Amino acid sequence: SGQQSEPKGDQPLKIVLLVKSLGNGFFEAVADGGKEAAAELGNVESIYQGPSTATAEGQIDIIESLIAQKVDGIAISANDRDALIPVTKKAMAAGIKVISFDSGIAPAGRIVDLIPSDAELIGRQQVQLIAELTGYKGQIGILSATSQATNQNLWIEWMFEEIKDPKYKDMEIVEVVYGDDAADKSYREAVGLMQKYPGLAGIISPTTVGVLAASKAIEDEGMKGKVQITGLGLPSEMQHYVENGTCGQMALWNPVDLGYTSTMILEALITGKVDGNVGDKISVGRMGTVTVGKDGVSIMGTPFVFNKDNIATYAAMF
Amino acid sequence: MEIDKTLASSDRLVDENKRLISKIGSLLARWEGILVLIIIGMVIVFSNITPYFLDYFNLMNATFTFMEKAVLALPIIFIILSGDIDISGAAIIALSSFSMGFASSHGAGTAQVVITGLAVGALAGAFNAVFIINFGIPAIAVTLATQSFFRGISQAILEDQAYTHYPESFSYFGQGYIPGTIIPFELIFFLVLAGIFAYVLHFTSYGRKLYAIGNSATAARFSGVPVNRIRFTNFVLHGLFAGIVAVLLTSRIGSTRPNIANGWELEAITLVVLGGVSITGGKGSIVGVILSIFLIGYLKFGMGLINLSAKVMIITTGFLLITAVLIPVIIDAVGRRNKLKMQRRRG
Amino acid sequence: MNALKEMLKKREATLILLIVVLAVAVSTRAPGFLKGDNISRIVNDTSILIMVGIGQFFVILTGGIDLSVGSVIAFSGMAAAMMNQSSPGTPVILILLAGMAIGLLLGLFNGVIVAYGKVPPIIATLGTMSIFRGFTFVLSKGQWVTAHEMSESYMSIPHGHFLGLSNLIWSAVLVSVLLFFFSRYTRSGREIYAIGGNKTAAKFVGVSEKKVNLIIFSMSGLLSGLAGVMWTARYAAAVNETATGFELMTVAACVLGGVNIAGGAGAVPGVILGALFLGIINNALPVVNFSPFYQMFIQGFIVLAAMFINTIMDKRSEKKMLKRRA
Amino acid sequence: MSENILELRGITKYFPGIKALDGIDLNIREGEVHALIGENGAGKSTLVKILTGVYTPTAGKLIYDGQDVSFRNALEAQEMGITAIHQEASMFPELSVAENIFMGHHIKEKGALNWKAMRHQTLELMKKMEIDINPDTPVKSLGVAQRHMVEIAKALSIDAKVVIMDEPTSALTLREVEELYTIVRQLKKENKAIIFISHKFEEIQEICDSFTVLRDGKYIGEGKVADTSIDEIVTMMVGRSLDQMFPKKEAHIGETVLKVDNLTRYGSFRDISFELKKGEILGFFGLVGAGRTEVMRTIFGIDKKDEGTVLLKGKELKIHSPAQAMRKGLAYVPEDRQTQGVILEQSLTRNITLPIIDKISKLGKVSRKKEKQATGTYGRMMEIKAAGWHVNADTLSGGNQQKVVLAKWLATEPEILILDEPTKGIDVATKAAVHEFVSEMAGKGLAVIMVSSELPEILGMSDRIIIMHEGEKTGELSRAEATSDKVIKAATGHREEVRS
Ligand SMILES: Nc1ncnc2c1ncn2[C@@H]1O[C@H](COP(=O)(O)OP(=O)(O)OP(=O)(O)O)[C@@H](O)[C@H]1O
Ligand SMILES: Nc1ncnc2c1ncn2[C@@H]1O[C@H](COP(=O)(O)OP(=O)(O)OP(=O)(O)O)[C@@H](O)[C@H]1O
Ligand SMILES: [Mg+2]
Ligand SMILES: [Mg+2]
Repeated sequence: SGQQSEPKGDQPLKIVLLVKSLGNGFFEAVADGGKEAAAELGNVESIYQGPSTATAEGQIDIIESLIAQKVDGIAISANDRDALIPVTKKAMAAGIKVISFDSGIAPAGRIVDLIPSDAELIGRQQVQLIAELTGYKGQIGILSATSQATNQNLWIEWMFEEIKDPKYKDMEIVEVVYGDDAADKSYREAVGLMQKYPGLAGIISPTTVGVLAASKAIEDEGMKGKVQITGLGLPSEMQHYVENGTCGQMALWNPVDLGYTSTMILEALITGKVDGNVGDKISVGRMGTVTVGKDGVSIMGTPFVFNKDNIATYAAMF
Repeated sequence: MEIDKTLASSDRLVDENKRLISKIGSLLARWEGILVLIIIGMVIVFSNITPYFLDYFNLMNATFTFMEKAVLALPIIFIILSGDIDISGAAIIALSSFSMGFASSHGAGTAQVVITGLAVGALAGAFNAVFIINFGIPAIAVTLATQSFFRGISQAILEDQAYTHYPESFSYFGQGYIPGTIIPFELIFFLVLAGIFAYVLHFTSYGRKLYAIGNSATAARFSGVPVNRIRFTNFVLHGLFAGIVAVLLTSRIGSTRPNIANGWELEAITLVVLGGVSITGGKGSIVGVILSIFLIGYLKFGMGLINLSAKVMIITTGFLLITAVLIPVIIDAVGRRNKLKMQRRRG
Repeated sequence: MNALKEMLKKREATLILLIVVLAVAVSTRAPGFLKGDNISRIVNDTSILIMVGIGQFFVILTGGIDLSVGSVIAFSGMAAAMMNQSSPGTPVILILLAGMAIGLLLGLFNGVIVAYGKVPPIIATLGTMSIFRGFTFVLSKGQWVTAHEMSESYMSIPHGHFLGLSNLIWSAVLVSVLLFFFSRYTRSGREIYAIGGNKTAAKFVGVSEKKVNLIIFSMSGLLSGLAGVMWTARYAAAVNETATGFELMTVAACVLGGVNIAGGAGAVPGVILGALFLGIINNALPVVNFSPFYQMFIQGFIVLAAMFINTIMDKRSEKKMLKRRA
Repeated sequence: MSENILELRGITKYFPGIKALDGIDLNIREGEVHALIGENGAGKSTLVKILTGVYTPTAGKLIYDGQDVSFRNALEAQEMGITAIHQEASMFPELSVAENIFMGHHIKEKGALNWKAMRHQTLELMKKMEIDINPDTPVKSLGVAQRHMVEIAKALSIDAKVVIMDEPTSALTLREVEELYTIVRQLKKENKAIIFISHKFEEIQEICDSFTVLRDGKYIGEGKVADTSIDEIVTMMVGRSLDQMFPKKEAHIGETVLKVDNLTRYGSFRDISFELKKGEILGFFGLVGAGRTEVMRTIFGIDKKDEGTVLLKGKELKIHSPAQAMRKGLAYVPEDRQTQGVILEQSLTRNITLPIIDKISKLGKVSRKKEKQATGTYGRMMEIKAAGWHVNADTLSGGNQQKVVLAKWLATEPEILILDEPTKGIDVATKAAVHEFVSEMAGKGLAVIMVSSELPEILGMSDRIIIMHEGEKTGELSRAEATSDKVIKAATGHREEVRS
């Protein structure tokens, strides 16, 4: 099945942003970034796609139809780093450029993996953020997304690494729980953490659903000020809790930039400006350049920290 | 006299027309007729919108996206036809895929891996059957619980890890093509299975017994039909087929995680009821289900081709499900009324 | 003597016993689980399940099923939250009523399809489950409504207290009492039992199946609408995935509560107990020291075991009844 | 002569493909019991359903109390004062007796249902009918006869002017039948109009004043019961006269094929012993609830026995399912045709061939030819009245459904045939045909057990009679010794007066 994409004259390049699932503010913002890049590039049609529930199988089905309609490039935030490999390989064999972003695919299944930030940077930063909030002491719980979420799991590993540093000697991570990215379960798990560890000082929730639900749980349980919360959250969703002090600070990279950069990288790959080999420097518009590192991993930057002072500005954007 | 004759003949003409209409009507009133019509409509629409739809390669390749659900639908036909239900299919797939990954990571070859998957699937089906038939707990209740139970086992052991190493040749089942063609193995495999199911259901005594049980389990039992044995067999068959699906799916995606095939049980059940199998048992045909499988499969594929959002897709399938049931009801009602009218006129 | 009452008592007694055993077992691993404030927290958390579960109960009583409740919750919750967002000044009671009205309409839609279209409930609601969920996406344009976009008064709908209990608990109590009364002391309530017990016989005494179907689905929709508003206000977030899979929870609550899945038998108190049983599991799993990876397995296991025990006890009491008669 | 309370003029009812009623006229007077007579499928039950608003007529007029009326549903008919005991079981098994009686017309007080009042009234009704049932008992735990009494109570709980009874006695014991007669006479005294449907002429002669005969959905004629002989009525019904009701052939009784020793099932029956010989018709008599059905179910492998043995041709019969019983040459025609006998939603062909489906299959594949053959042979033997072999059983009248059940069991070509109330609800002509047929089969060496609650049938057909009372065998009589007195005595528990 060696289908090659024929040159298409002045047809716009079809570049797809395939996200974990629809109906999530983070990815809607990613889509905006894609559109921005497309407008800037001119010859690109940006397509936003995702299954209605976050499953690898749903993404695979969509990729099959993308292969059939001979799109030019796909950027994927993967629900499963392994399960997508056979189909993305098939896509690449059909001449489609495939990269992953946000939540990666294992190296065999894509050319470049654009990670918003280094897993190490994210993990370490989360611990620093909570330490600043709790005054470098106390028990910390982690509320993650699903137990299968690879990016979260990687970050959490780094959190455990970071906390070994002597400056955190009065802190310990007591437990990792999973809210499955569902509001009610995340809420319940957050309450559970507070019940189980009456002396709990803080919660890290490196997922937008989780940090939101945990903030609400802290507020409802009357633990505002006693239990700190940080994590990765969307400013527009977290504005309330950041402004009222429940969540002192939290971080996130800019999803608009993520969509923008992914689209830029794909355009460069499709038009043959670069091949995506290790060491390649790809110029990505207003974001400057991205360097392809080991295993095709490219890093966008350090997560941005939001607090009371700056959140309103960003809430208007994403 | 003359006038009378013409009247009579025109009357006959009207009758002929009516008969033709009622013939079309009765074809439409048959579920399969409706499905065929919808499929034709779908093909016309899609082939006008996008050049990629009526493309032999694409049509073949698209089947990868729905053949596994189609295979899972086959035993569900038997289960629903005999008045039962099973919503643990996807969970059995997870458990069975997990056990295959386990076997493979302990050095099993392709044959052993496959046998492991099928055996675990069949065992899980038997587990359901024991609770449903031997202990008499309603099927929906049992499979609701085992849905968490089966998937829970694989999650408890596998945690956040995945099995990603399978023997080289294992990938053929879910990714391979019939040698020398671009026809996916999965497609042919499904068609063969569907043929066997159709034969069993419509031509054998086993099929007769299934219908009898679905219509009246008591009367069937009094007539010497081994009701419980057949129901038991159905659940084991369902487990076994979930195991087969696990083989195909695991092979296609080359890895196993506990959340594999999430939500597939409802999709497979949807295919079966859309295919005209009465949810209360005793009514339905394989042909209808095969049509609904290809209808839903290609509909989703076609909507994907024109990049319709997933939200439009779920709304469309929802409406399709309801209208497909509504149309025959309406036609039937109209048909009945006409028939009665004609009867009354004839006296 | 009073065989039915005796049996009911038995079934509910079994369930109460199971609940006690479960709660005690949990509290050995998580001290403080049985403390007053935690119990009220569990009840609070289970209130939504109780309300929607009772709606589901009436549908199951006729031999049907409503798979669309989760989607109705999502849609009406989203609609209510967006109303609050666009005009924060609107009195929340109006929004609450609007949410319920939306739920009612969606439920009525189900009811019409079932009653007039003669579509089996499982198919009709399997269809609308997708449709309503899809419309939620369309309505929200994929965005969420979160805390800062909600007014304080909106978020306090479930939290406000009265006589020491939250509004959420009060609404569950109110719904339970009203619908218990409805099921027991109104003609329509009994007609629902009649349809589930024997459709032909119901027809012979003039019970309209159409009317009953319209009532039960509207009611289920109304309760889901109420639950939707409560849900989004409680978690201060209206998202598109709200209550995904919740329909199966409500069915499980009914089945555990001794409701005959084929229709005709069951009672409101059983459903409440069934919901509480599930609520305890949901609240216990995060606080007992099991690996989170075991949660799903344990949940499945406990529910299976409870159903098993329930069935065995039922069979035994039935056998006794037969023996006594002989 | 009293007024016509209810008149039908030209009532016609179509079902798709069938004209069930064709211009029926009917005159029902107050204070009179009017019998509706006709063969199976004549249209009696359909007429009842029209009168009670369950069906709407295709054409024709209903005149009630001098006024034209039409009912849109059962409630409207009820409110006008028409109530019925339907032929089909119409109970809510999970609900209490009181509720079953008041469903559709619950007693209300201040907007809420008044359970106390309903319970109270139920007790009153029960007292009036001289039966002892607790109003709170769920109906599912009642016996068949008791259920039937509840159905009757339900009809009486409505203060109706017209009471319709569609085969009300088919599941009642002698005592309860007497009770019913008393009730009917009482109703008559209260100047109510009663429509009474039955296939038993003794009953009609006992209780009815006038009658109307239907045949094939058409009105044939009416008259006074006192002025008309049974033969005349039968001739109106069937269009010819019948020679003999119980055409018993000379029996050639052979060796013992079935020997039952001390068979016991706790809670159902105790220590039942008997022998069945080749060519013999062994009658089982008892009042409804005597436990005969349960003995048969146990022998046929539907229920488990607790003690005792069953020997088939000298070898112990160990079976756990009907399938095994069939393989050993047994056949059982169950008493409840609606749920146990026919599959209502399947064609006659499929119904008749279900027990022999494996026999007419080769390597699992059903032979269409053999299927047709079997259906044709046995279906025709029973003279089933239907639009074709392909129609579903639910379009047949009750009696014709019973014939389908008989046909399907004959198709198994058994050595031992157990018939449980084989002619329940069957009209005279068919009954005679069934009797003739059974007796002929016995003549060819078939061993037959016939459970029946109809004394004439038992006396007329049996070579030997076993009588049961409350789960015990209370008598065994040969054809020669059996008299109705002796049999009834044993059936009511007077064991000592019968030597066994
Ligand atoms: N729902 C129906 N659909 C089609 N045909 C029907 C239906 N109900 C009854 N019939 C037909 O109408 C005719 C009259 O049936 P009905 O039940 O009134 O007979 P019946 O006189 O009560 O007989 P029986 O003595 O056996 O009870 C029969 O031919 C029957 O097959
Ligand atoms: N459908 C049923 N559900 C529950 N119990 C039943 C049912 N039918 C019968 N029984 C019970 O079985 C016992 C006997 O049944 P039934 O009244 O039919 O008499 P029987 O055993 O058939 O005896 P016979 O054949 O002599 O009339 C009774 O005690 C009755 O309560
Ligand atoms: Mg009748
Ligand atoms: Mg009997």
